[in-house]
Amino acid sequence: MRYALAVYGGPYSQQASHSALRFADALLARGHQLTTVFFYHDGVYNAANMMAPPQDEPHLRDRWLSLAENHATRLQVCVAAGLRRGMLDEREAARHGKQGHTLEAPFELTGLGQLVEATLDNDHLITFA
Amino acid sequence: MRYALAVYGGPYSQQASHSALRFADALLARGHQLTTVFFYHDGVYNAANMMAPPQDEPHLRDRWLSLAENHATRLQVCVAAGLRRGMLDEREAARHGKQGHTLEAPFELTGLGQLVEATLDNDHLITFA
Amino acid sequence: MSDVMTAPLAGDDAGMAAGDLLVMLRHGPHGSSWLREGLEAAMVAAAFGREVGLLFTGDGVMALLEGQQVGPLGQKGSDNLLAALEMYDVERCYVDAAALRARGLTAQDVTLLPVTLLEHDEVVALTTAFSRVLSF
Amino acid sequence: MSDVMTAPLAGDDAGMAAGDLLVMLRHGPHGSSWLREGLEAAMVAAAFGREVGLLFTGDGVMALLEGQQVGPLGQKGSDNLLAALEMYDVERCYVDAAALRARGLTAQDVTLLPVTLLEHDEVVALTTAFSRVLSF
Amino acid sequence: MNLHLLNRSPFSSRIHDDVLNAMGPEDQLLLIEDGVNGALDNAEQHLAGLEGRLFALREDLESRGLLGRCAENVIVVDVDGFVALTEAADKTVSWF
Amino acid sequence: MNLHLLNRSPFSSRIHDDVLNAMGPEDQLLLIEDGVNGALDNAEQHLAGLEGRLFALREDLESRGLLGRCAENVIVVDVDGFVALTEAADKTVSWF
Repeated sequence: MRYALAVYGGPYSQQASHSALRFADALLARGHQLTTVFFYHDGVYNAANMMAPPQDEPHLRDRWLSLAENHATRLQVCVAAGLRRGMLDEREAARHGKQGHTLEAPFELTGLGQLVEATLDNDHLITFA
Repeated sequence: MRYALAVYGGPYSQQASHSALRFADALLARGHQLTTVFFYHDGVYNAANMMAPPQDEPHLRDRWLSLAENHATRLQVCVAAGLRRGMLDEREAARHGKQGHTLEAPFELTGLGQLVEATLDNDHLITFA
Repeated sequence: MSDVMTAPLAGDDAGMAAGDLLVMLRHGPHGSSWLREGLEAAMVAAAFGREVGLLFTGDGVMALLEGQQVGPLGQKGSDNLLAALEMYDVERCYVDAAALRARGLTAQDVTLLPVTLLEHDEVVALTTAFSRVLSF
Repeated sequence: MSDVMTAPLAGDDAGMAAGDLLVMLRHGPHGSSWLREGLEAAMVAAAFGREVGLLFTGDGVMALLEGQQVGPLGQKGSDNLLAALEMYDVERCYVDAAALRARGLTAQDVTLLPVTLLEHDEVVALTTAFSRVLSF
Repeated sequence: MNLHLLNRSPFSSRIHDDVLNAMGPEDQLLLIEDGVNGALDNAEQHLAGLEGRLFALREDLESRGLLGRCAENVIVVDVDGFVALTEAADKTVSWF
Repeated sequence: MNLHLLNRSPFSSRIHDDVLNAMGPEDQLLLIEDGVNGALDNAEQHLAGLEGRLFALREDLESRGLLGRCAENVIVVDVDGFVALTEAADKTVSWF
């Protein structure tokens, strides 16, 4: 079956990211497909490219990256929720006159329409908040 | 009297930042001093220098900046909470091999000891979470 | 206001038209961004041509009280978004009657939108009738 | 385990030694970072030579159950921090007896730390006896 | 005398029992943010025994359309009054 | 049949009433994260009427030291079983 996940919880603050990553591993192990993870609310901070957790804690962004690399899962970040919280890719940073950027591929800034599509065009959408 | 504030809530997710800023204005208007605002938990995201809210919403980081400029309030961000969430100044970014930075003066990365000092060395500490 | 629902329901979707996406709103205005973020998701889904329903439950029922204002820093509540719902063709708006009662409110208090009050069996029928549920 | 408190208390700080900072822990391990962040604040305060107290209340009492483990991604709970408390000279650890009872737990269940159980009047005396309270 | 600050709705949170358990007979409670839902009549059961010591923040009531819906025993203060309450207290304890 | 996911403790949140109100007679409830506190004996009052339909996630019970403390009516599943529950459901509804 085709799954999508929605992640609303901030990394290292709520367990949501950990739960979603664990669920992702389990659904893939059962032979399902994970097409999309959509990040909304404080979940957008999962994409932070400056994230620097202690060595003895899981690196959540790196865990998302390996999902994208190994299973072609799309990592979509709500642009409206991201911009106000400071999650900008190169293009948005330039557009807002900021140097540098905080979000990069395989994470992509997308509209909320992608959450609607992920919800309706997969067999299951599971939300972790 | 000397006041300090602790802010634990993330900007644009919880009302904590709005409440703290409003309280700051009111205590200053009553002739008190606001020595320190300490950001911890998701409060560290208040320092995000890429924050780009819509024009018709309050710009929370700019509001903190004017507190620091007009009232010499120190804006201290817990370094341990900040690093894992991707809030790095130039020095920490270099130390972690990252390009750019997400936090800059007047915000400063400090140890949790500054929260203890702010709590005990002011007449009042008020927490907004 | 509960006139849409007259036939007895038994936990199935009898009497409840099918829909694509039910957005459940559980938080009030101002305290957090959940309510606005949920309403925005509902509007986008409607703009994409999907059949959308809104269920106000928990503290989400507080969103429907009139007289709301911007906050002290000029931050918006949710009333401007509610006013835009009709423009986006989001017309199926429901309120959990139990949540309303728990807060001492009645149908007369929820005036910002035309809504249908639902009792337990009807809430169950609603969540059954929609293909997907997103909660905020 | 409630032997520290024997004299009757009437909402003042009779029988409760003064202290600098009371850290109130209201969340259990793993679900959020509140518990770890609160414990770290307490340790830092103790390392700075301040007289620190810990009050476990609400779901914070769950932090004291034995048998905790790392999470499925290797993420830590709070037991390693609790084990370090003594090293930091955080010796005044209290548990809200009402919170314990509400969860069906007893003094025998909270084994990770030597703690003193406090009833209502004693909790009030505790929050009075410390100069400042930080809650997490 | 301690001032307690509470920002959670009594209809969604169970924190109110813990707050009351920690409050001494002179302590005051100020409801802010979503906590002002506790100023509604139906919330009285969750905040009993605070006659004369239960406050709610005017700005947060107003922005939610609740100013005219407060129970009689709730004392409404604006943010200036909030600062005044902290001035008079030995310390402030936040609940969230 | 819908699967409901709940991640809040019944001792700190009042969300459980809303969850039960939205659950049909065949719906299932899975407790995850801090929601597994609802598997303790004393939480039964908050989750009544779910015989055979109340599940709790093993990994979250284990990491909290709660695996040996579950009420008898709670069915423990691991994360593989969690996926299986979603497979069998028409859809999943998250409560937080």
